Amino acid sequence: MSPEELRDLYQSVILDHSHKPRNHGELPAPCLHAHGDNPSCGDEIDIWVKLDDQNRISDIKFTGQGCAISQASASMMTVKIKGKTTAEAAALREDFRRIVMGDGKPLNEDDLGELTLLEGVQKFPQRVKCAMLGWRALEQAIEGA
Amino acid sequence: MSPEELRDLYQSVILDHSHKPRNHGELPAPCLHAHGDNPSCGDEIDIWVKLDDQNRISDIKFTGQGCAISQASASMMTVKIKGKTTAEAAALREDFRRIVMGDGKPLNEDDLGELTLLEGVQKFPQRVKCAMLGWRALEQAIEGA
Amino acid sequence: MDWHRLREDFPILHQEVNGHPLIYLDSAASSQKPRCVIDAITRYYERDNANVHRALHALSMRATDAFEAARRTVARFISAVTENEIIFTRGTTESVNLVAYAWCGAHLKPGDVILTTGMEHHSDLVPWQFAARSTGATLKHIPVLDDGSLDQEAFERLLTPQVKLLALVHISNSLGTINPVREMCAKARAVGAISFVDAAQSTGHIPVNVQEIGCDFLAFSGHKICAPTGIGVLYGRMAVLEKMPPWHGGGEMILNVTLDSCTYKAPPARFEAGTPDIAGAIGLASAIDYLEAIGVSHIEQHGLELTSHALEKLGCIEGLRILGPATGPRGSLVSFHCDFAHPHDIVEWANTHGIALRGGHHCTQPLMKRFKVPGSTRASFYLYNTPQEIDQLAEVLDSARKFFS
Amino acid sequence: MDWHRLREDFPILHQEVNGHPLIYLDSAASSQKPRCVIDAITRYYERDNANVHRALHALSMRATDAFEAARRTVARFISAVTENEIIFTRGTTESVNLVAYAWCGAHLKPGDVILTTGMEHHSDLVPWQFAARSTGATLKHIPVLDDGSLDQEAFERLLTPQVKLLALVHISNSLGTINPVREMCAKARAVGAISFVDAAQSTGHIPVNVQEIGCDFLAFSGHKICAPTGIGVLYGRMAVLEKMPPWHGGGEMILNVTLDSCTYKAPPARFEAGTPDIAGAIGLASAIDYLEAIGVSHIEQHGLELTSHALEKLGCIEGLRILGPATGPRGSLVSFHCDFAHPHDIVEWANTHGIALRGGHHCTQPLMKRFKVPGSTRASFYLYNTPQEIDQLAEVLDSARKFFS
Ligand SMILES: Cc1ncc(COP(=O)(O)O)c(C=O)c1O
Ligand SMILES: Cc1ncc(COP(=O)(O)O)c(C=O)c1O
Repeated sequence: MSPEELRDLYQSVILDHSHKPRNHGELPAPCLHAHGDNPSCGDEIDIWVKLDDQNRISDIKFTGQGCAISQASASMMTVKIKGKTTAEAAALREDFRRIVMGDGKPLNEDDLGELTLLEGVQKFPQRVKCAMLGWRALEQAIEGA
Repeated sequence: MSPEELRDLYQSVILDHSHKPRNHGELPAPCLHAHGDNPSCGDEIDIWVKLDDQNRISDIKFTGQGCAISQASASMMTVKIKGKTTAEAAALREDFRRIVMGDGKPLNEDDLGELTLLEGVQKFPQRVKCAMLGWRALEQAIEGA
Repeated sequence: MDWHRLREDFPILHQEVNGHPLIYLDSAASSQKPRCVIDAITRYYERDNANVHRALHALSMRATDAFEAARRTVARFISAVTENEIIFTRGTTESVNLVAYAWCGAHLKPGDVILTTGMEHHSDLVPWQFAARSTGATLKHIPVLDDGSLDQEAFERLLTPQVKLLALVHISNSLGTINPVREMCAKARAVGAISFVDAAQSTGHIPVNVQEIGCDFLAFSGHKICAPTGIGVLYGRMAVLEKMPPWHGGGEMILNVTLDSCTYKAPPARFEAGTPDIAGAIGLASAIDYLEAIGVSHIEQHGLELTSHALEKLGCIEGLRILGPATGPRGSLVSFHCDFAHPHDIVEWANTHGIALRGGHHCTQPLMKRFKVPGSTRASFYLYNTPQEIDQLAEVLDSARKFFS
Repeated sequence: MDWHRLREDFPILHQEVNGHPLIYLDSAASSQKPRCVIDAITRYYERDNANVHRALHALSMRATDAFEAARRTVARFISAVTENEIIFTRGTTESVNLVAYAWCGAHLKPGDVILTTGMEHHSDLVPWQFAARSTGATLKHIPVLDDGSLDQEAFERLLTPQVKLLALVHISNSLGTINPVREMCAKARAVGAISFVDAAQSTGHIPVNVQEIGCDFLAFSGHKICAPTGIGVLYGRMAVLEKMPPWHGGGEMILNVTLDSCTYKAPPARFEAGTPDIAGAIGLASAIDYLEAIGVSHIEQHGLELTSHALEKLGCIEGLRILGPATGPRGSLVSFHCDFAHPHDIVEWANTHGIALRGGHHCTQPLMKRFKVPGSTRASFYLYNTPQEIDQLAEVLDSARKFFS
């Protein structure tokens, strides 16, 4: 890893999200909830989601602890996902997975917006799980619905 | 090992004892008995001993199965030991141990007689246990008395 | 295949023993290692060594990648569905014990039957004795016929619905018998029993495919297939592994631990507590690559040729009786009894002539009793052996006959 | 001692990682191997490899002799009374499990107490949880004080006559605490309890003498003391081993086997079923010879110097809090928490600068909870590390602070 790649991984936007996570906290019941963790490194995310009657994510919050990547990624996800339908969220998730794993081009690159800043994770395969942790918890919360 | 050393190990006298073991068989009770084996190679010796009232070995027999060395050594031992006191047998045992292990000079080399033919075992350390098996069983039988 | 040139890959073979070129005929006990395997170990320690898992620094990532790649290599080698069905152990013995403790402990009760055979290696027998004793299950044995095969009629009779586990050796290390594991595992499955195959003598000698065999568990040892000592494999079908509790407790097999309890990871991690033999696994993968480059079916063919040559040559020696199947396919070993000398005297004699044989009960005492021999002498072959070596063996055995008679 | 020149013995250290010379500060997870150990393995496979025991041919005799000589080397190294008190295992984890299954299974009953501590590695905790669950015994824990030491008053309170086994770590892999094992084992003995010492982090770092410690069992891993992966040791006092039933069943641990039962050999064979990691044991002996040639007390001194240097340098970094004892002797490692970044971010940052650290719970989840940290970052040292490397570490940590704050 070069210092540039490391700086890419930890861009100021990402560090900003990790220091000041957006949508931090819990939602009152009734809502969807899931807990995700990476046993291998101890990162944890709890996610709370409210769906409206059109399957639109009307509200989302999270708490957690772990590395800058896992926490920033979850924070950025909540910002991006609020107001989207669950189908749109699933499409975003797949595109996001592609850019962090370097596994093919995203289908709708433009939609990703700020999330593309996490592309640097590609160079750090062992951090993919960190970047995906929030998204895994989101999927679990929605599928548990 | 050279062929000569091997021939030394398996001299004709030794092979003769292994093919035609002397004092082969069992003694009727009452008598002393012990079973000895080398679990690592499966050799077995059963030994029966009769002591008179002066602690003299008035009769001795053995059965067993195993390699030429273990069976010949037991056979040669029975021949040598018959009529000896248990103290004399213990002294012989120690001298025999010295020659098969190459561990110092025997105290009464002359007493050993034919048993010195097993000196070749020195060059085959893994066979020492075979040569000693009958003697171990004898000791056990007498100590058990 | 140039089998003579292949010998160049094995540094150990090029030495003299007691003034004679070494003829190593003890591969069923442990095989020799090709240069590439030795180099893989050296390279690992010189470049990549670190503890695996929780890997975030360069060396530990490289070590983890190589270790997990080794698992995939093993999975491909025996056709497991996923690499998560591959558990690294010290060897066949530990693999049997793992199942005997973890699976039997969780699934057996009094009245249940563990069915095994009269030709098992102690390592595939004693652990089942322990499991039977601790669970109250009964241990039964399929008898061995005079020709060294299993009594299939008795098997059918013994295979009642009480049988919960069938454990059997693929190729007998004492007789060379190749058991019909595929048919027998299928019959076991038909009564609802799971099956365990001891493939210590078959893996790396003949193609071993867990899908085709249809077993639930299969075990083998690295050191017998050109890999380092200290590493072996337990294959387990995922559906069975998932329901199996852990055995060894410790680091890396747990998810969450409090002072009083813990939760477990999914297989295979659940069954690999503590730091594994990382270099051993990497060496095993290198050995498998080596064997696959030659082709296991070529190795099988070579083994068959050596064995039939040995049966022919040794069969001519007066007073020498061969144990095990007289005809048909056979593992690459020949076990025999000599009426002119005890196995240890034969082995000693052979050693003086540079030939490494093994004599004794070969960890199959019940089988030796069955054949009423105190032990046998065994010559076992692998890819680096040649017909010329067997000719030498026959000559030396004949000289032993003359000497000892 | 020329510590800089000694680095030449370790081939792996002379490489660049991400454009920087490698600084390996993860020896508490696994140590690097000197050339002589790598060569011992190579030499074994190139000259002497064969299966051990029942040895009658030249290679198997040489392999057996080397393997049993390794046992004597280990016995001498930790001052066991006889080499028969040395059991070869895969590592510390397997050693703990052996005792947890074999000793606890035979000796514990409901009402009995296993006493351990709040700072155990999962490998010295989970097996006792299993043993407690299967025997009905209760598991209790000596609490850890804020300074990283054990609460000795609580220990005295907890040490009732119900305590049958005390299991404790010699040097904590997370805190660096050195526990007063000698005094604690003596107190355990006074109430009739046996003692188990997890010496994974102390062996090869400070002199370890089982007579002086007065423990009944002691365990360590080869891979942490310059030896190969896959080999470890369980020391057991003979009087205790003799009364302990076997655990793994299989070849080489039995005396006589029938189809339905078997009798066992004396220790250590009773506890070593199957083919052992022969090359691993030989590599371990070579590592011990290497460490002894340098002198373990010199290594201890070097470790103390490195650690106090690290405590001083790292102590100056703002927002970095050191876990474990602030003063007094300490294992050669420093664990810390940074308020400016998560351990994994620190480890990642260090790796980019060529430094190998470990971050996480270090297999001590309960201890992390005790100190209310999700994990820590750990720099651990061994004989090949230098003060200059620690200066580099301090610089890189300070740059991380600036970057992440
Ligand atoms: C058929 C069979 N099963 C099990 C074993 C035990 O293997 P290991 O000693 O490698 O655990 C052997 C090897 O001797 C064997 O031949
Ligand atoms: C204190 C302690 N105990 C036990 C272990 C487990 O050792 P291994 O993984 O070699 O079995 C370790 C190593 O991580 C340790 O540091």
